[in-house]
Amino acid sequence: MNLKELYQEIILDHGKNPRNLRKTDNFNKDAKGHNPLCGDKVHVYLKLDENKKVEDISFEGEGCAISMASASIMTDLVKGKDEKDVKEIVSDFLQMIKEKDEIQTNLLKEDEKTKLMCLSGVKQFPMRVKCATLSWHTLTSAIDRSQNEINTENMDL
Amino acid sequence: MNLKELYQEIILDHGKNPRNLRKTDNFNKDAKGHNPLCGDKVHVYLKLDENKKVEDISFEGEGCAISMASASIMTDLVKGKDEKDVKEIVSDFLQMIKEKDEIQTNLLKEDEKTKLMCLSGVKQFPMRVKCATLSWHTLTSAIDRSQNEINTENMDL
Amino acid sequence: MNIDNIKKEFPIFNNKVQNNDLVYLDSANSSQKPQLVVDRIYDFYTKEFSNVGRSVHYLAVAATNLYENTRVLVQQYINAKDKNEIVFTKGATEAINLVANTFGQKFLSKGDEILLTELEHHSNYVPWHYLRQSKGVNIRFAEINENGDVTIESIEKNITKKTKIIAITHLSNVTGAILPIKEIIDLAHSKNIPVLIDGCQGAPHLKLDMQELDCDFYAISCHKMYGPTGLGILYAKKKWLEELPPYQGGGGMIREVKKEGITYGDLPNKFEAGTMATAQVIAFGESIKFLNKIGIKNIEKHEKNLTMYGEEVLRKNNSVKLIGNPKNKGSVLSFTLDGVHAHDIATILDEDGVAIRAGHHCCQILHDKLGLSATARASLGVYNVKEDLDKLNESLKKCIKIFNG
Amino acid sequence: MNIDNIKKEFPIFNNKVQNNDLVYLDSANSSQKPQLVVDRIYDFYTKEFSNVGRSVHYLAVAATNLYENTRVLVQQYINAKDKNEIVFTKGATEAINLVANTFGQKFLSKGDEILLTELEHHSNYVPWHYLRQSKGVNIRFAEINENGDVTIESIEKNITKKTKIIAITHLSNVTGAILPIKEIIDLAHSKNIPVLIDGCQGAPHLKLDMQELDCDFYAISCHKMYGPTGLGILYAKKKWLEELPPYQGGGGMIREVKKEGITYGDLPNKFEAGTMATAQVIAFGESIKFLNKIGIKNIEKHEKNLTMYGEEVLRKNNSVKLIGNPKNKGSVLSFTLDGVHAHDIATILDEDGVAIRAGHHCCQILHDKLGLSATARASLGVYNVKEDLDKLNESLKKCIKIFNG
Ligand SMILES: Cc1ncc(COP(=O)(O)O)c(C=O)c1O
Ligand SMILES: Cc1ncc(COP(=O)(O)O)c(C=O)c1O
Repeated sequence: MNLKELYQEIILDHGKNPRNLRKTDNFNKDAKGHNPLCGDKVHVYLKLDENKKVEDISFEGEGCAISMASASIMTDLVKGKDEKDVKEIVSDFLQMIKEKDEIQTNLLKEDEKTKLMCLSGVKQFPMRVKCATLSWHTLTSAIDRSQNEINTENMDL
Repeated sequence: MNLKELYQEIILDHGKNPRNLRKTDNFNKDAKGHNPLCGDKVHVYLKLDENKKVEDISFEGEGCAISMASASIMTDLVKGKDEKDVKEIVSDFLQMIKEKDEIQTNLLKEDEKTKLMCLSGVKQFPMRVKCATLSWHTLTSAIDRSQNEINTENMDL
Repeated sequence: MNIDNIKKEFPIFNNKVQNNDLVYLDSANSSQKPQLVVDRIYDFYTKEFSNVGRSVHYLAVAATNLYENTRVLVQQYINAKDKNEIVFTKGATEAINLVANTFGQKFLSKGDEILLTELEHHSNYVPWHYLRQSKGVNIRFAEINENGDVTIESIEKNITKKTKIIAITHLSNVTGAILPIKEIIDLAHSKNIPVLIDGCQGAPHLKLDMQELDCDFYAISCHKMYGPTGLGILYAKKKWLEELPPYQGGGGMIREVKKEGITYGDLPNKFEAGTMATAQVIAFGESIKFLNKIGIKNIEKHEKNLTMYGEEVLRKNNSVKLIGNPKNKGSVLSFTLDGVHAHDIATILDEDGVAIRAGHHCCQILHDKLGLSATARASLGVYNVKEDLDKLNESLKKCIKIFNG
Repeated sequence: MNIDNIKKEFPIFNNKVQNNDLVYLDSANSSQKPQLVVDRIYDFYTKEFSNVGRSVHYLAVAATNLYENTRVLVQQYINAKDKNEIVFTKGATEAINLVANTFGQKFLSKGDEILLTELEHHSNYVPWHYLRQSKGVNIRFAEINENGDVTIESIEKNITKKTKIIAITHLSNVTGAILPIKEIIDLAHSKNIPVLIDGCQGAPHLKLDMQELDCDFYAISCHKMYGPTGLGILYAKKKWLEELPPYQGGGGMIREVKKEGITYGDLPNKFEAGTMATAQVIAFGESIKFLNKIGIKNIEKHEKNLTMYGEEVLRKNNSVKLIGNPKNKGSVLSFTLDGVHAHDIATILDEDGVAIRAGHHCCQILHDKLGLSATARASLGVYNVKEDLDKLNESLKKCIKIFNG
C-alpha cells in the first residue's frame, strides 16, 4: 500500500480547503448521506435550472481528508453539467473506484479526469472507499428523489 | 464405570415391578416432580395420620429403571415412619448419593440400608444421578408444601 | 473428497473415548467438526484476530472481508437471491425468536392464528407461545398421521382466515419426516400467508434452494452443519428484513443516534447488533466449503443408504420399535426397546462407545401425542458408516440381555 | 506469570502484520487471545466435542461439566453469591437487551423514566430506546462534566420519582472515565431503584466484586476479556432472574411443554434457550484462569502506569488534544490531532503496524456533546508496553508531517 498515492497534494489541498462547502441558496434538490460506521456525514444541495442543468451545487459536512476532497472535487466537476451528464459522471467515477482503471466518460476534460484519478489511491485502502464515494452516492439520491421525500427525516420516534 | 453395579438385580426388579405405583386414596399431601431435560415425571402422594406418621405413600410416573426403582424403594422404606424421620432419611440418602460413602441414619435397619445402597451405583454415572434423586426431592416438597399450593398448577398461560 | 472415507477428516475419531472407538450417533443434536474448520478458528485467533467492521486497521479490514465472505458462501450454498438476506444469529433458536418477536410486534394482534405442527421442536414453539401472552394470538398444531408425518391435508385443514404465519420444521428431529414444504409454501402463498421453515435438521442433510423453495424465512443451526457452536443463520426475504423492526439494539446496527431518536442501518446490519461471533462466522465458511467439496447430492445418497440399512437392521431386532414411518425420511432413527427405558439404553450403549440421545428431544408435544415419555434416537452424519449401525444393534442386544435376561 | 513479559503468551505477536510488528492499541474494541484459550477451543473440538446438557453419553456429560465449571469460575472471579446468577449470552449487547426487554415487559409503563448517561455505548441505549416505543417510557441522560466524567451529582439531579432503572457504564470506552458506581448504586438503592452496569470496559481491567458492589445487573463482553468471540455474560441478582420473564424461548429453558401452555425451567436455564456457545464457554474458563494467574491487581497497576505514560507522551505533542480528563481514568486514550481527521490518522498509523480505532466508537451522543464527529482512540490491554506508546507517538508525528508539511 502506498500512503503517498492516497494523500496526494491535490487531495490534501481539497481536504483542507474544500470548494463549495456551503449551502446553496434556493436549492431545489438535496440529500443527506451517512457512514454509520465512522460517523461521516454529508449534505449535498443542488440547484437545477429549468433545463435541468446544475446551476449551483454545494455541500455541508464533516469527514476525513478523503471524503472532504472527494466532495469538493465532485462539486467542482459537475457544476454547469446537465442532470443526465451528471449521472453518467457519477456512475463512471464509482466504476473507476470499484473496478476500472480509468475514467472513461467523454463528458470530462483531460485535466478534470486527472483530478478525479487522484482519488483512485483509495482502491488500495478498502475501508476508505466509502469515504471517497459517500458524497457521490448522496448526489445520486439528491437527483433521484423529490424535495419532499428528502426533507422527511427518517427518524424513528 | 460399571454397568453391573448400576443395574443390580434389585434395581432391575424394582424397576420392572415398582411397589406402590398407584394413587393413595384420600392423600393429604402430594407434589409433582419433573426432569425437564429427559421428560421423567413423578407424582408422589402421602397420607399422614394425625400424628404425622406416614400411613400411606404411593407414586405415579414414568421413567427409567433407576428412577422407578428409586421411587419404589423409597416408598417402601418411609412407610410407617414419622414425618420428621422421613426428612432425615431423605437427607441422608441425598448425601450418600452426592458425597458420602454410606447411609448413616439409625432410622433404618441394616437390610433397608443395603437396599438403599444398591442405588449408589449411579454415582459413577453423573447424568443419571437426577434419575435416582427425583422422587426423593419430590417427597420433600410434598412434605414441605400445603395441599393448596401443590394443586395450583404453575402453568404459564 | 470421497464420502466413504470422510471419517478421517474429523479428528475426534482419532481418539478413544473411554477406551472405545467412538460410534457417534448424535448428529441431530450436534455434529462433529472437520479438521479444516477447527484449524480455521485456530489460525484466525493466532494470526489474524480483530473485531470486524469497526476499525480501519489492516487486521480489522481483513477480518471484515473474511466475515462477509462467509455471508456470500452461505448465500450461494442456499441459493438466496441477495447476500443481505443472510443474517448471522447465535443459533437457530435466536433466528426463530427474531422472527416471532419482530413479526409479532408488527403484524399480529388478538385473535390472529399461528400454525405450527405437532412435530415442532420447542425452539419453534416457545417463541410463538410468547405471542399468546403479549398479543393474544392463538396457536394451532397441524396433526401428525399414524406414520409420524405431517401431510399437506393436515396443514390445509388448519389454515383459517385468521392464519397469519405458518412455522414448520423441514425435517423432524424425532420421526425423521421430511415435510412437503414446497407444497405447503405454495399453498400458504396462495392464501397470502408467509412461511417460516425450521431448517435445523434440513440444512445439514438436504439440498437447499431458497429461490426455488420461495419460503419467507429459513432458520439454520451451524453447529449441526459441521460448524462451530454459538452460530446460527436466519435467511429471510429482503422485503421482510426491510419491513420488520430491528430485534436486538446495540452497536453496529444503527444509522444515526440522537438523544431523541434513532435510525437503523441497512441490511443485514440492522439485525446484527453488537459484536458478532466473528471467529465462528469465518470458520463456518470452511464448513460450507467442506460440504461443497463432498457435494450435497452425495451426502443425501450416503445418508439415505445408511438410514435404510439402519432401519433394516433394527427391524430384524424384534424388541425394537421404530418411531414413525414417514414417506420421506431423513437420517434419524428414533425407537423404543421393549422393557428398557430410553435412558437406560443410552447409558448401556455409552459403555460401548455408542453415543445416542434419549429423552423427548425437545419435542414434548410430539411425545405426548405418541404416548411416550422418552425415546432413544440414533441420528446420522456424513461420517457414519454401516458398521456404526451394526455396533448400535449389538449394544441394543446387550441392553435386552441385561434387562430381560 | 509476569505481566512485563506477557506478550509472549499471545501468539498473534509472533507474526508480522504487513511486515511490521503489530502494535495493538485496539483492545477496547476487542482483545487478543492467549495461546491457552485458543488451544482449549482446539482441543475441545478435536477430542471432546459434544453438545451440553441434552444427552447422557460420555462426551455430553464431560462437556456439560466443563461448561458448568466455567460458570463457577466466573462466579468466583466476580464474587457473585450464586453460580446461577451467571447467565451466558451471545455478547454484552444481548445481556443488556435481555434486561431491557424483560424488565421493561414486567415493570415499566407509560411515563416511567430510565436514567442513562451521555457516556453510554449504543448497546446501552438502543435497547432502552425500544421501550420508548413499546411502553412510552422516557429516557434521561445524566450529563458529563468538562472532564468527560459523570459525577454522582449529575446522577442525583436526574433521579425523579418516576425513575425505574439506572443503566450506566462502568468505564467509558471513549473518555476512559471510571464512574463512581458504588456510590451511584447506594444512592439508587436508597430510592429503591435497581442499577444495571455496562461492564464491557470494566470487567477486563478492574477488580470486580458483585457482592460488595451490590449492583442488580452487570453485563460482560468475553471477547474483550481475552476470551472467544460470540460470548457475553449477564450477572443478575437471583431475585431478578426469578422475577423476570424468560427472554428467548427454545430448547433447554423449559420445564413442561403442553399445547395449551408452558412452564419454564430453573435458573439459569430459564435464560439460556437453545444450544449455547459450548466451545466458547469452555474456552472462556481459560481466560479467567489466565487473568487469575496474572492477578487483576497487577493488571490494574500495569495498565495505570501505561496510561499515565501514554498521557505524558501525548501531552508533549502539541498537536494532540486528549479527550476527557476524568478523575479516575481507565486505559483508554482518545484524542484528536490538529488538522488531521481521525480516519486519516488511523490509516497512516496502520502503515506502521499501529492499530487504533477511529470514529464515534458507538458513542454518538457523547461525540455530539463534544462537538466532534470522530476521534482517534488508543486502548490498552495486558500485553501492551511503553514502546507501543512511543511508536504511537512516532506515527502521529508522521501524520502531522504528511498533513501539515
Ligand atoms: C462500553 C461498551 N458497552 C457495550 C459494548 C458492546 O459489547 P459487545 O459488542 O461485545 O456486545 C461495548 C463494546 O463494543 C462497549 O465498549
Ligand atoms: C428441529 C430443530 N429445531 C430447532 C433446534 C434448535 O437449534 P439450536 O439449539 O441450535 O438453536 C434444533 C436443535 O436443537 C432442532 O433439531
